[in-house]
Amino acid sequence: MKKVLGVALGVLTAIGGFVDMGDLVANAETGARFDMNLAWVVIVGVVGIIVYAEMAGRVAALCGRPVFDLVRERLGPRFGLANLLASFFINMLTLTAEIAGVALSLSLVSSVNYLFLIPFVALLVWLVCWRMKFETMERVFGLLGLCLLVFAVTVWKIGPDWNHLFSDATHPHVPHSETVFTYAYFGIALFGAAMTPYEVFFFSSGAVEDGWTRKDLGENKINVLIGFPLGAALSLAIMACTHLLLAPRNISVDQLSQVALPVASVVGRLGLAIVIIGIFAATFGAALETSLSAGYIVAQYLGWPWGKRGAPRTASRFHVVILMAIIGATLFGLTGVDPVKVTEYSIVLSAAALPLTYFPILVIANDPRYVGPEHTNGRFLNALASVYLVILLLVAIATIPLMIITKGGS
Amino acid sequence: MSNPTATGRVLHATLDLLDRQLRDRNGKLCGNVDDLEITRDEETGQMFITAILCGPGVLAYRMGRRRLGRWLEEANRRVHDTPTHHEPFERTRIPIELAGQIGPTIELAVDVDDMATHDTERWTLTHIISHIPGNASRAHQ
Amino acid sequence: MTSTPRPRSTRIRPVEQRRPRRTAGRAALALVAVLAASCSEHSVGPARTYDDYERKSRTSAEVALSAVETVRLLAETSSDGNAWGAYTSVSLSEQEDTLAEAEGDYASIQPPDHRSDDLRVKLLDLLGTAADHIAAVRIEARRGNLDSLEQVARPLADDSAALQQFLDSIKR
Amino acid sequence: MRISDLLEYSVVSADGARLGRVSDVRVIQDGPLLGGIQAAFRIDALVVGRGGLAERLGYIRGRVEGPWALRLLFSRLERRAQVVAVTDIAGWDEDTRTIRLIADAQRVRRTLEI
Repeated sequence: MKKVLGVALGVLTAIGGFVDMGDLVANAETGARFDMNLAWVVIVGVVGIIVYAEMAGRVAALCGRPVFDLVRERLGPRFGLANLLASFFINMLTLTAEIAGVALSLSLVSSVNYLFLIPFVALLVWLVCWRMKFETMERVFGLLGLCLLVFAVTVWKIGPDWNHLFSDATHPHVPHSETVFTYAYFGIALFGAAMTPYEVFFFSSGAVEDGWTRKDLGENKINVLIGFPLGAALSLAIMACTHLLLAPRNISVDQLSQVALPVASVVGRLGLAIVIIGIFAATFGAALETSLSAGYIVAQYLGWPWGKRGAPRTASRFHVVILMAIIGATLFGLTGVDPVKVTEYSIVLSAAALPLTYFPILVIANDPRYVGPEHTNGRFLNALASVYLVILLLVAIATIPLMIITKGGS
Repeated sequence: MSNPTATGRVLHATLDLLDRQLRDRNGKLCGNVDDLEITRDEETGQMFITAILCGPGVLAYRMGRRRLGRWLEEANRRVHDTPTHHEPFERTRIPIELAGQIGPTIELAVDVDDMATHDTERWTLTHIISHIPGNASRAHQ
Repeated sequence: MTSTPRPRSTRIRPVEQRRPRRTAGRAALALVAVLAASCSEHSVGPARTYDDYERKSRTSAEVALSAVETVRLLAETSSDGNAWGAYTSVSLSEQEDTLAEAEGDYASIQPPDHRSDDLRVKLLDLLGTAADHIAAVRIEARRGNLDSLEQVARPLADDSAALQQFLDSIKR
Repeated sequence: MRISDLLEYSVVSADGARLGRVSDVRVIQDGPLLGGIQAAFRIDALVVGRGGLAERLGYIRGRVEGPWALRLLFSRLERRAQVVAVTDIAGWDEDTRTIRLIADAQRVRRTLEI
């Protein structure tokens, strides 16, 4: 019974933890601009993260090696360093976006300018990284993130023509008001939001922190196979909300507050309260994950002690990196950069950096010296993962040119 | 060429040793294999891998920053003037026979405090982390 | 820790020179530069031809329409008691800022010819009116009169229709 | 010497054919006992190839099996590497960073199979 509860809790955590500032922004924007024409990308993205996160979790459980450790081992120190610098930079953008997201959600209940709230939020994030138990942290924010289910309620209350909605999503086309380039650009943004590399950094490091072993392989599979698709369903609900309510009014989403507007208008005050709690939890949880990821990747590349399982003094450099990352993101956020723009860039650049991180995972998951001969990838998984590797490469090649052609999607 | 399968285990240095995670005798993470020392016997022409090298300067050296790497190593040697050892002891050099298990991680019969990879850990601990309250206790349940 | 018996030293000495490989670093720098450039670039740059100016007018009008419609929906939602003061007033300020920025950016574009002047006058007029109406809603919201927001926001329906008409009047 | 130095050497056969750069060394742990603990790590052969990523992934040497497409590509690249026994080395040239072999290219050529 206790075991079942644990697994259920893990799945719920995975659902709530799936959505972050990137998913909120990307799904809401595309729903308002492209209707459901990009919904398929969310599906493609979630299958990708399922495939690769499962591998990363399995490798972590079987040989105790988290992702960035493997990155250096397989790619060598030079490529590894390039990957580290790129990932760290993107991670900083993401952290900035998440901290700003938390501050924005708090400003919607306090009417204090979000810039004033940023330092306060950063302090909270750091305190949790410093003091809160890993498991508690994961659970609290993952479960609170479930408040975002109110988006699904909103869609249901709007009562759309489901057949119509479904056929819209399954018969995608480029809308008249958009070009192929902007369509592709936002497709990449959605893909990057679903497959953000920090998710696997955090997921695999978390598996090591939780002390996963061979026995936890089942839980790994369930978390990934049930939690992530439900998380993706949540993303689609956000997209459907803005598609149904904002697109007909010619509203384009460029503020986080607009993401909550459909919920307020359909479900009412309580709905608004729930969705803001959800946004707070999702962005706060992601701020924690990205802060920790900054520490994880640097420490793992250099072989330092890492992790928040022990006291901070047993992993002092790791905690210093986290502290620096939070301070850096805070200062960047305080310059008044547009949080929504930062989010967009972070997810699009994530998409460009994906192959560097996912390729080593795929090789190691096939290496019997790490996972043992009986736990290497099966044929089907390998076929799927190979297809994704090609997609990741294509996306990576296309990203920067598209960014320049579309002037950042405008 | 001797038959590789006849005796002893076969390893490939870049594949099985370089960049692997190191653990000290207490299981603490203590850097990666940044480089390997090769020693050649003049008479027989035989070559051996004699030590695992690790430390900030070592990695810089390996990545092509030869001068910077050597400077860092030298600086480290001067700062830590082998207080606890009678024989000259290099903090970036772990004799290979002290490497126990060689797998996804390599376990060393060494204490982290004797390794150069741990110096910055100690520095950040004494200068930053130990000044922040709550650094010594594990996270709350 | 034991010391190793080291075989006699070798005459192979480390190699001194090596071409530094800084391609990765350069690529990263270039990327950051591209990013910085695209971040700082406003959605509206200089316009050289009428078509160009028209396209930029279109973008500005779309931004304004989005802001106007957001405010209308906000006002409606608040009047129905579905939102609270902080949410409404913060959201309203955001939209007001968005519109003001769009207006400022648009005003700063040099119109390339006389035909463009007409567009400019027309759209700036629309943007100005909409901005005034949004400000009125914001003022009312800050006073805590959420119930009457829908009433105050009523003129925005005309602004919306006018912007829509403007968009229809210029080619896609 | 460090392995990072060795990895910068090119290998040239007696007849002057360039075989490529040292990309790995094969080690057999059968040397004399070190400090009474374990056998010394004797370098038995140099893996000579073009360097690059393929030779780090271990598709042949590490018996990594999948995925099929990667295996096909990388084991092919890895197979292009050759194995040169240490006993075949005639001399070292530090200035040009080359290792000369005692035999002609045809005679030393051994592919990487384990």
